Amino acid sequence: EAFLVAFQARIDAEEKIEPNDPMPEGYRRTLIRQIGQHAHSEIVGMLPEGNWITRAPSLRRKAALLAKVQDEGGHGLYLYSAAETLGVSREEMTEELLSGKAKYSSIFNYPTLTWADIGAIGWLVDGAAIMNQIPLCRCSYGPYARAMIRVCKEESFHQRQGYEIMMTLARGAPEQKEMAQDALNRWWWPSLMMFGPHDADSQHGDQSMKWKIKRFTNDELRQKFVDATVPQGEFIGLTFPDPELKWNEEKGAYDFGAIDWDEFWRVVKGHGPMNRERLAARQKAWDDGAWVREAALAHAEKRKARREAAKMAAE
Amino acid sequence: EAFLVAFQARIDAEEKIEPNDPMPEGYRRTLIRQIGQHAHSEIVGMLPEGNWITRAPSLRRKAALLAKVQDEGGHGLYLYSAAETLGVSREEMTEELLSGKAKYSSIFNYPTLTWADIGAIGWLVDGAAIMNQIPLCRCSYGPYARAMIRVCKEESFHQRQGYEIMMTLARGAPEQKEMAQDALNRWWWPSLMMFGPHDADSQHGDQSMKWKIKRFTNDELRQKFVDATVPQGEFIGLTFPDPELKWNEEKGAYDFGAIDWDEFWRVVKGHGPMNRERLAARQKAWDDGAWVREAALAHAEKRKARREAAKMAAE
Amino acid sequence: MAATVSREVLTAFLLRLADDHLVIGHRLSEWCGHAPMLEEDLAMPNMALDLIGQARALYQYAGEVEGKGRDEDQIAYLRRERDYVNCLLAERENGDFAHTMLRQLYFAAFMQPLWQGMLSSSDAHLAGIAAKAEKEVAYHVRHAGEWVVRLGDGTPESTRRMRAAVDALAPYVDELFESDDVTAAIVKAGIAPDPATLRPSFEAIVGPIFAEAGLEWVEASYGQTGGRQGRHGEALGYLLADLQHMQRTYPGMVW
Amino acid sequence: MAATVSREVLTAFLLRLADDHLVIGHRLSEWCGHAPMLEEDLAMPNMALDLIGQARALYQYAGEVEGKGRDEDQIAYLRRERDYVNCLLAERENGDFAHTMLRQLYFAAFMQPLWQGMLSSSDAHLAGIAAKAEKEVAYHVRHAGEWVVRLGDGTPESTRRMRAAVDALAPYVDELFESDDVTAAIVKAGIAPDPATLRPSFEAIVGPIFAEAGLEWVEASYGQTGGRQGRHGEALGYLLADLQHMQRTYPGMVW
Repeated sequence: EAFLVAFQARIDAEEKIEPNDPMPEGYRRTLIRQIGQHAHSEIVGMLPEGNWITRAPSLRRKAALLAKVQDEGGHGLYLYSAAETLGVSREEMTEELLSGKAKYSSIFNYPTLTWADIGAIGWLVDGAAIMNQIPLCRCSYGPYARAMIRVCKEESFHQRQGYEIMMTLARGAPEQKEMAQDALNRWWWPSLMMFGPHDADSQHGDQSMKWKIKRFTNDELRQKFVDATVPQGEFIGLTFPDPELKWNEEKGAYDFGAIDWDEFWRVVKGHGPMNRERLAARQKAWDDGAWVREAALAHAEKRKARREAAKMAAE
Repeated sequence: EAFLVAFQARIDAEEKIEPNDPMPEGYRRTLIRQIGQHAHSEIVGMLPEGNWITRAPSLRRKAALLAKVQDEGGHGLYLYSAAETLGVSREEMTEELLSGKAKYSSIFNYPTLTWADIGAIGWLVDGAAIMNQIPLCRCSYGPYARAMIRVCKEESFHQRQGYEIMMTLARGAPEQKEMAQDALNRWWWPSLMMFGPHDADSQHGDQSMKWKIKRFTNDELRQKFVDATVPQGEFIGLTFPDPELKWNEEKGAYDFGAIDWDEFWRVVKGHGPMNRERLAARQKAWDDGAWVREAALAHAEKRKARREAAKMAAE
Repeated sequence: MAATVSREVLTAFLLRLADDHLVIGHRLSEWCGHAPMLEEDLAMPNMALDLIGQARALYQYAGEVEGKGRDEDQIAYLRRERDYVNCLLAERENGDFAHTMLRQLYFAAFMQPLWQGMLSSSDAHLAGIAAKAEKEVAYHVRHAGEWVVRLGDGTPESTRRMRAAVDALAPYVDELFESDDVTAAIVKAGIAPDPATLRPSFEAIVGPIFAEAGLEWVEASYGQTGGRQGRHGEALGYLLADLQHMQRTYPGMVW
Repeated sequence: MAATVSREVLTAFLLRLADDHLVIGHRLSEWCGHAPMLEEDLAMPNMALDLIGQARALYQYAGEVEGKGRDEDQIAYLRRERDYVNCLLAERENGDFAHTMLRQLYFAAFMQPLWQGMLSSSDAHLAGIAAKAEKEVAYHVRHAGEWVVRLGDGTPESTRRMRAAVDALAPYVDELFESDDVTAAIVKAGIAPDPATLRPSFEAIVGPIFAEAGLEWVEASYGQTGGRQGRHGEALGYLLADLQHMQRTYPGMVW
């Protein structure tokens, strides 16, 4: 129909769609799903990293980790706000997260076992996130694009910080180097899985590309990530846990081994090592906090009533 | 009246009073209070020691501490049973503990700050307890006397074990010796307070002596404890935190400094460092366990009903 | 004559068992002074004591077999988190009393046939450890089993909690029965039965208890695994921080 | 000219402040990812970050003053429990959100006049630390104070919890205002105000907040004390086991 054609024309002309603009229901739904998922990932992502705040090995690292986790909360906040412009409330999104209806990045269903995991998450997980997110700064939906600009700036700082942790470990004592290598071994494949299924198996890909919500396919982004990351790891003397990983001169990019999609789907479907615990932690925070949220609301209403009574009396 | 005279005659003849024997209400009340207090002390006493089970410095010490804490639970059990022979239920006693109506040994309102405190508790607190308890093995009330025989045997094992921990520390590295000395500094005066107020200020003393519930006064027992303990401490090279402590050749016993009775009464009245936490921990265990106790009861009733139904059917 | 195994393999096998016992014993001991009734304030440290005792026997023997002069405490306290090889079940947090008792039942129902199988171990030392442990584990099965029955068939509240425990622990059962090169070599040498063969015995213990408790068995769609390779949950690190605190803070001292 | 203080006295004073900030910052950071609402998942790490930052500045300076070549991490991580000299308030466990916010209000309302007093410290370095911290603590007073008002004057449930927090923390207030030889020397040298003189300022902050929250002040019959002599509660040991875990396990490494 004409509306869809006109809408697509705006997209093709690289115009930004804004909250009050008309938009196809599918576009709105796709964005709500994607932004919500992205926001949830930031929130759930606080847990594996938060796990090492009290045990950070130096005060400097403790402060940096606190700041990072705080940033993630902040990203969650911008993203929920961006989603709210599409007519969905933070409560609704939270309930979808807790009920398991909404997803979050599966990588956070792996545990952080050692301090090096904090480095690996910054380097690999934030690194992969940035690959996904940089193109989103040009996403057709204005509020999302603008939120991503701010997010990307901070994420790239986190990525450098994570890499610096890995470098410090890799150049440290043998136990530290071993810790760094072990973290890379455990986080490498899940990081590659962060880009989602192969393009051929991806259900949301084509339409999102057309609407310029996405600008690169999963496989394109994954390849970029591998190409950017492998030299970084090699530079600090770490080995990637993939015997098939090697530079392919011809294609000017790395070849790499097959991803274990069974594992991917198992974790997506809720059977990763930490799925239950992550949701349980968020559920507990939500339930334990109910009385606080209710009190804040009740207090705000009392204040308002008092102000109005005072105004009436003054009139 | 004649009954009281006859009762006192039995006591004076060193006859044991048994549960079904007639006894003055005051005798019964005094025993219930004292046995209950004693039982509660065993139960609350599990907390300061339990605090170091997960952090015990060696597996051997961990096992010994577990066994000790278990023994204390056992003592609590015998003592509650002894009190039950006087017509009070464990539930009633527990409620009196939790409401603050019944007391327990004030010494457990001090925190265990280091591993050496486990040694100090065994050596000093169990040592003081034994001084109190050995005469109770000849207490006029049979069930209490018999419970105490068993308790004393185990306590004296705990006392030796505690002393052995202190000896190991005192003969260990400088940090260990310092830890042992620090524990002695903190636990010495509270141990002396365990014997209660001076005889002149003691409210229950005389009648209890007459009824042979007690056989020595508070001050007599305290002196015995000091005389037994000081040489043990000196033998392992520790210093008692009392500049007035010295051997008095003439009286054949140690002189020692004045006890801070303000502190004693403050802790008795609920203002020691750990009073609130100890009761809160017991309250929480009791509340959290309510559904378990109810389930056990409900299950027992279901079983009984089923057995009876089966019997009826068989008849 | 049975095949023999290398020191390394036997040490690896012993450490798995020892870590299982240390870690689940640690968890049980966390209840100390906080149990729902006085009888359990006795029973739980009692079981913990058995478990720590079994762990000690296994660590001591592992130290001998390893031949590097490490004593029980050096092995128990001075490894890094990734070097602990306990099963994930053992490290699961206590949760409520239903959860703790079910965890104990599962572990005991796995260990009972394993200890029984080791009574006739080709390794005489291990057979000796098994002879003592086998009596102790029978009590654990009985005690934990009785509670699973009481709580499963108690009040609606206790039934709800018991079912939640069954659900929560379901993913941690399969790992107990895993076989690998280590267990294969141990089996071949007649040292211990193959864990994979113990499942029927486990079910023969747990099945009747569940039946009496009115509980339904929950099969996990995917079992969690990794403990034997030192890939643990996030809770183990905190457990180890407490466990190791003294030994790490005061290295090389005698206690 | 003001009297001067020995290295030992100034170090002792700095360590008290630094330990206060490290420990209460640690407690706040335990909330990370578990707050009642997303805004607090931002605000609590934010305050913790301020507190850890202040602790770092104080430890670094303490290390310089002490002159034994210890850096911030060696001082923060490598002392024994009895050597930590934080006030007991700082180490109290989080409890519920009301309890945490009230603890934070008390601490901030004590620190705000102390930092303000140190703005004109005879010790220029400390005055510099105070200049930054004084701005940060003003936010903590405001943020925690707003929550005390909201919860005190919110629902019956929140009022009940807030009152319980007031009751639970009452015994830990007086210790903040203790003076001793160390503070006397510090005052004499014009380095910082006497804690004992800060009580009116504390009350001027907390009083109006309590009034708005509808809370009554609870005077403890006996205040708890001992933190400045390293006599802590039982919870601090576990906090330190976590805090120190890495530094103790991997001694002497750079992170």
